Amino acid sequence: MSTLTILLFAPLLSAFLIFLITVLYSQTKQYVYTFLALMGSGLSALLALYVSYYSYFEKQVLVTHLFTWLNIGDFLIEVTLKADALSSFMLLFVAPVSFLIHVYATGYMNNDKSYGRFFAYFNLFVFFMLLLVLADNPIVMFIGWEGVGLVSYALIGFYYEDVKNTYAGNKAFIVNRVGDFGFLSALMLLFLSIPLGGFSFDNIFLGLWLIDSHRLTLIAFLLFVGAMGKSAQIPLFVWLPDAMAGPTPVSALIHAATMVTAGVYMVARFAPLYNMTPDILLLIAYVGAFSALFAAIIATRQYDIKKILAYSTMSQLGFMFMALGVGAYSTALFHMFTHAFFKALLFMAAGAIIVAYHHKQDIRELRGIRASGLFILMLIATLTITAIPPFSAFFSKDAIMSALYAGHIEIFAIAFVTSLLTAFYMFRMLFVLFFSKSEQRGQPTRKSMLYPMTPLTVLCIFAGLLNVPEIFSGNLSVSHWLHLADQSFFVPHTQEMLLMSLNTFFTLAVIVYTYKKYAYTDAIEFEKSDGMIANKFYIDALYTKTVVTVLEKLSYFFDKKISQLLIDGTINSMALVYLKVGNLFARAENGNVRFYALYMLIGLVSGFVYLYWSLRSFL
Amino acid sequence: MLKGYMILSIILFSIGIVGLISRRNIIVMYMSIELLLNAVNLSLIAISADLADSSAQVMSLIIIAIAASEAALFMSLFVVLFRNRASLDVNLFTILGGKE
Amino acid sequence: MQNEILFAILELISIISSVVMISAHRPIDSALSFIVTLISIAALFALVNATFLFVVQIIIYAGAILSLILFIIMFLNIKDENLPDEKYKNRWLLGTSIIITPFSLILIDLILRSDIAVHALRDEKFGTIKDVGATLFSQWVLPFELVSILLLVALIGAVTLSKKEA
Amino acid sequence: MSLLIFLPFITAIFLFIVKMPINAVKSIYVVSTLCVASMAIYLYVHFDPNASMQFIENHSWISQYGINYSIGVDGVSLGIVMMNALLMPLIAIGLYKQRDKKGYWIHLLFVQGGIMGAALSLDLMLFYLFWEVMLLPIFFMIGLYGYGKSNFVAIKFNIYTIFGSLMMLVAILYLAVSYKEQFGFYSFALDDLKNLKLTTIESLLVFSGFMMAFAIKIPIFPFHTWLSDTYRSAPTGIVIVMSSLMAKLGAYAIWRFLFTLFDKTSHQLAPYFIGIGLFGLIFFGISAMNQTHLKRMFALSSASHLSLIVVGFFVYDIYGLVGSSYLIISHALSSAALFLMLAMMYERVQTYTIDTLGGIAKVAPVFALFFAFFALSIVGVPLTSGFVAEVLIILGAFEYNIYIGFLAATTVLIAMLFMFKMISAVLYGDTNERTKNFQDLRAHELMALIPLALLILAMGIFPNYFIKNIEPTAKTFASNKEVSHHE
Repeated sequence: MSTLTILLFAPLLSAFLIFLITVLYSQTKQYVYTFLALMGSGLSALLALYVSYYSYFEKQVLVTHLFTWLNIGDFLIEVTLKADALSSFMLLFVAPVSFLIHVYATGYMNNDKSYGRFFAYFNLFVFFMLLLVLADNPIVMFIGWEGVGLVSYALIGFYYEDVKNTYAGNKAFIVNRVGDFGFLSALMLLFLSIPLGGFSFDNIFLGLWLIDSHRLTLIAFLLFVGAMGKSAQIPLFVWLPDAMAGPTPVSALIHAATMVTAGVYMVARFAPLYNMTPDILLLIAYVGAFSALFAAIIATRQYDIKKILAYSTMSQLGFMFMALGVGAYSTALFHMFTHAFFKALLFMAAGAIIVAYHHKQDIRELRGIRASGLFILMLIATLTITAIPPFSAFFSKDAIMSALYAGHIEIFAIAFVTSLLTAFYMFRMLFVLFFSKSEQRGQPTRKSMLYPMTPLTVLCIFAGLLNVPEIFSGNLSVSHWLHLADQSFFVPHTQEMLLMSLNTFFTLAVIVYTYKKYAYTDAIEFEKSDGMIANKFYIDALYTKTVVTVLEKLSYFFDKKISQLLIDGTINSMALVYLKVGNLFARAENGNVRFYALYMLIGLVSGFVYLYWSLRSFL
Repeated sequence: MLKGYMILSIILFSIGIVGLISRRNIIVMYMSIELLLNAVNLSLIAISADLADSSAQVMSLIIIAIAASEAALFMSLFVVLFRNRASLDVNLFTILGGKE
Repeated sequence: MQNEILFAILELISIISSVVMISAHRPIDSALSFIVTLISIAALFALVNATFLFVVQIIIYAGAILSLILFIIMFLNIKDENLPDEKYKNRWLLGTSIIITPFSLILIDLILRSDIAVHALRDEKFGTIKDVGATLFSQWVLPFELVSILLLVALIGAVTLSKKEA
Repeated sequence: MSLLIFLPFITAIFLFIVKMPINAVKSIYVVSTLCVASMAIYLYVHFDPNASMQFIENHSWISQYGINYSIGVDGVSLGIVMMNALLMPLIAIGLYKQRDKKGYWIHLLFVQGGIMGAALSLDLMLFYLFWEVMLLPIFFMIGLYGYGKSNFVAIKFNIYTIFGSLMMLVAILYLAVSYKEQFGFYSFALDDLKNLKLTTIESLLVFSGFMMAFAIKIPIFPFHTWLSDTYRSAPTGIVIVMSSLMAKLGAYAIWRFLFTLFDKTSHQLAPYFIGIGLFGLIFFGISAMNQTHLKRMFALSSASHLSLIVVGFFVYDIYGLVGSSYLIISHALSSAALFLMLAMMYERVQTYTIDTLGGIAKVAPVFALFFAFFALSIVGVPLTSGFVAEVLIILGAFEYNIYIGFLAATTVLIAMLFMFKMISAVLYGDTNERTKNFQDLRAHELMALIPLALLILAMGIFPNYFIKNIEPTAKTFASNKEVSHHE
């Protein structure tokens, strides 16, 4: 049993055991589940730390070959786990954050009647996520990719007594599958295009230069469609806000820290391919930019605490895609890294508030809560997301900004506006929640929910140190470790300093403005909850109109009109004609012997005439 | 003259068939049948005279006997049918059609 | 020549009377005209010296059967409302005649084309009772006996049928 | 081998003659089908993937017309044989408490024998015979034990299929007669008829004759209108047989007979059938969206997948062939399981209408789990066998033509359109009057479902083990293609 095998299968095993116990003995005590769930994710978290340590310092690649999945024709798919730098980097935050959220969830889900089921899904999710990360070839990666989507579907609809939740799950899965459609098509095309046998990432990148450039562009585009679906970018973002129907730990883990970033990971994984298709890279940058801006605008008019966070996730993912789009892969990954921490922390804090205040989620109803511990956590996370130095996201976001500045100034402008908007809506939420004349008191937060937040807070503050840019006499250690096919940008140090200061200054200005507007005022009450922005620019309605309604009409048309009316109608009317003809003949057989004699006579006479005609030559 | 006999026989036979098929009155139908038999008899006799062979005459004799027995049956049929339906219309007797 | 004229007259009579027979509305009319047909046919028999058959035709057909029919018609006391309402009788007759015409024409044509001769062969004995009887009881014994059985069966059948509520 | 075919017949006749209580009938049914299953497993274990046709048996039968009893198995038919042998006992185990009519089980045995015979026979006449033997019990079962307008439906079904079969019979006879003209003696054996030289028009016509029978049976567009009515009215056993075995047999026959006999014609016509298949895939999938009757919905969903199978076959390369064969097996498993579960559900709530259900997951979590699992396996999520098959077919389609590939890839979207909505409506939500006393799965029902679930998972996780039995056969066909392309 190699390290990677245990790392991968520990969560699966615990998921399976929990599942078995849930099915067999419904009276099991809760601590059994807790123990199993934490064992599974904890073990893989520990091993993940070990693996990334190994990779970072020893510069070694761990490989484990499990079995041959498929070998038919040239299509050889080996299930091989491979922890290269990129995978190790992903492991570094995926597994530990998962573990922390597991711990948090034991508090959040305490005494829930589906406690066991929840952790079975949760561990299963970790398994699929690790499979996605560790996969050595795109097909296995796709299995993990679909698997996380599936578990996400199950978890969004976790409270299935309300059918609406399951519809949100359906929406998530279906939209994701639209992306998967692109992903799968891209993989198939890619396989057929590369001349070498085998389908591992190494093989693919070796054969890339042989592929026709049009074909390559198409493949790159389709891959990006997959990423769009998973990472909630325009136009496939509609599922993410609805996905908040799941329990908050789910939102924290799946829809903030890990799964949604899989798209970014995938694009980074295919970096050599994307470097050969600059058009698609530009497209990615623009899609990311518009998604970020779009989400940020919508977030300014949201009132559901989780939805605000969901849109901010989408916006941050947009930042990552911008970075990817200009070829700054490791920068994007680094932002993903920090994002995992602060977004998980935000969600956890939000979850704690929700639990403490009787499952209210509307910030207008939650005004003026008093919870100093949570406030500090929230504040740190919010400062991080707005990229105030020296919090970690400052480093990651600043790297993105300078890359954009060096590459595409118009995208930089969008990103700049977006980051100001981010500050606005995040602090709007914070001020409305905590700075109010009214006062609310909730139940105290459980310890098991608070403890996991602490390390995350620490990471929020200090994780930036891992990739300090040159300008602060750092050495970009993460970027060097990842060793991706980054494109290089050069921005003079003076300009960069200027950028940073400007950025920080404007952000602080926005925070002050927000404070004036929302703290200790009722401005939030006067905002209108209709109009373009609050209704998400009617995108949902548009999709309903164009896709759903059309499909339903089409379904009706196919089934009722074509199948039943046209084809069945034709066949039935054929049968009817037979029946009619049969009736006609039956009428002739009316039981009246006279008529029978007439028929006989007619037959006789015609026979006679025929004979006479044909034999006339003999006469 | 033989040809004349044959032609007459044919004409009578045709008339008999026309009567048999066209009429709904069962008594007329019966008489049409008798006409058919007579037409045949006529041709038989003509041929027998032509060949000077009396076998054909015997044959027509037998036909006449059969006609007689037929007559007996028909008469009783008339009685029964008329008693049941009070009509001589054959269209009323369409049990063969199976529609009742 | 005399025979030919007689034949023509009888021919006409039989055809006309049979046409009347099939087209008359009331059965009594048809029956009466049928008697005329039968008698003219009997006369035609006589014309070719089939004297025995002539007698038999007169006695059995015109005498027995036709009187039986008349008797039945009167016995049943058929009124006009008992008769079938034959609205399309004439059409039917016309239609059927048209259908049958080719049949008759073809047969007549064939007869006319055929080479059956008109022998004037006259055997004195021909057609007498003795002659017919000799043939009947020498070559045709079995059919004769069978016909007798048939008559018996018909007799019993007639009785059974007309029995009330058999 | 022959025992595989005739044991069901013998048992059926035995059950028919001997009077016994219904439980004994069921037990004998189970024992007999389990015997068949174990023989089939024996066959599978001793199957040599690299040999082409094996376990061949040959007996002369009607020798003056060259009709022989000749059977054999290769990688193509192995799947159908295995499915037939495995599903039949599971039907009885799953429905043990239902269906107290002796005739039901006797008919099922007949169907099993017929399908087995049709899948194994290498003689066209024999094939036709078994093909018909399989149909008649189905006709009777729909009429006798069906729901709704079962008589009408039974006759509709029968007319459809008999029409197809007659076309096939004519085609078979034509082949035999032209064989006599060319070689001097009659033969119905597949191997002999392969050598037949036919003109283009002739082979086109004969091909259409065969295809008509298969197309109706599968069914592909536009011969599908018998399908949803029949599925709705037919009793469960027959629905399982039809969707899991009979339809698959039609697809199998395309490979076995059409590709063997009319290699060239198949290639010429392949684009049309791929088109029809793709159209059917989308058409049926979209049609299923608005269905309110569960069985109808699954009927259309089956049709959608079967269209995909047809596409896979006519794409005619190794990926498509293997993928389609794999989909035949995996879809047989999933749909059999789903229809079994539908029957169990019907027993409990007496309805198939989606709107009247809901909240089953709350009262019967195990049922919900299995139901969702099988539904997802139809959608083809990874780790289930359907995923492997779909990937291969899509790969084959892409190799054939990139646009065809895209259309075939829509299969990952099509099934979801209705499946997820259905799952939400049936399993989730709150309970209502009908479903609040929904009883969870009983032991014998679990016994029937667990093997299916395990098999689906095993085939999804370790596909290579199963595929290596199909691959060599597919390879020979796919390499034929190379040859005929170069000609």
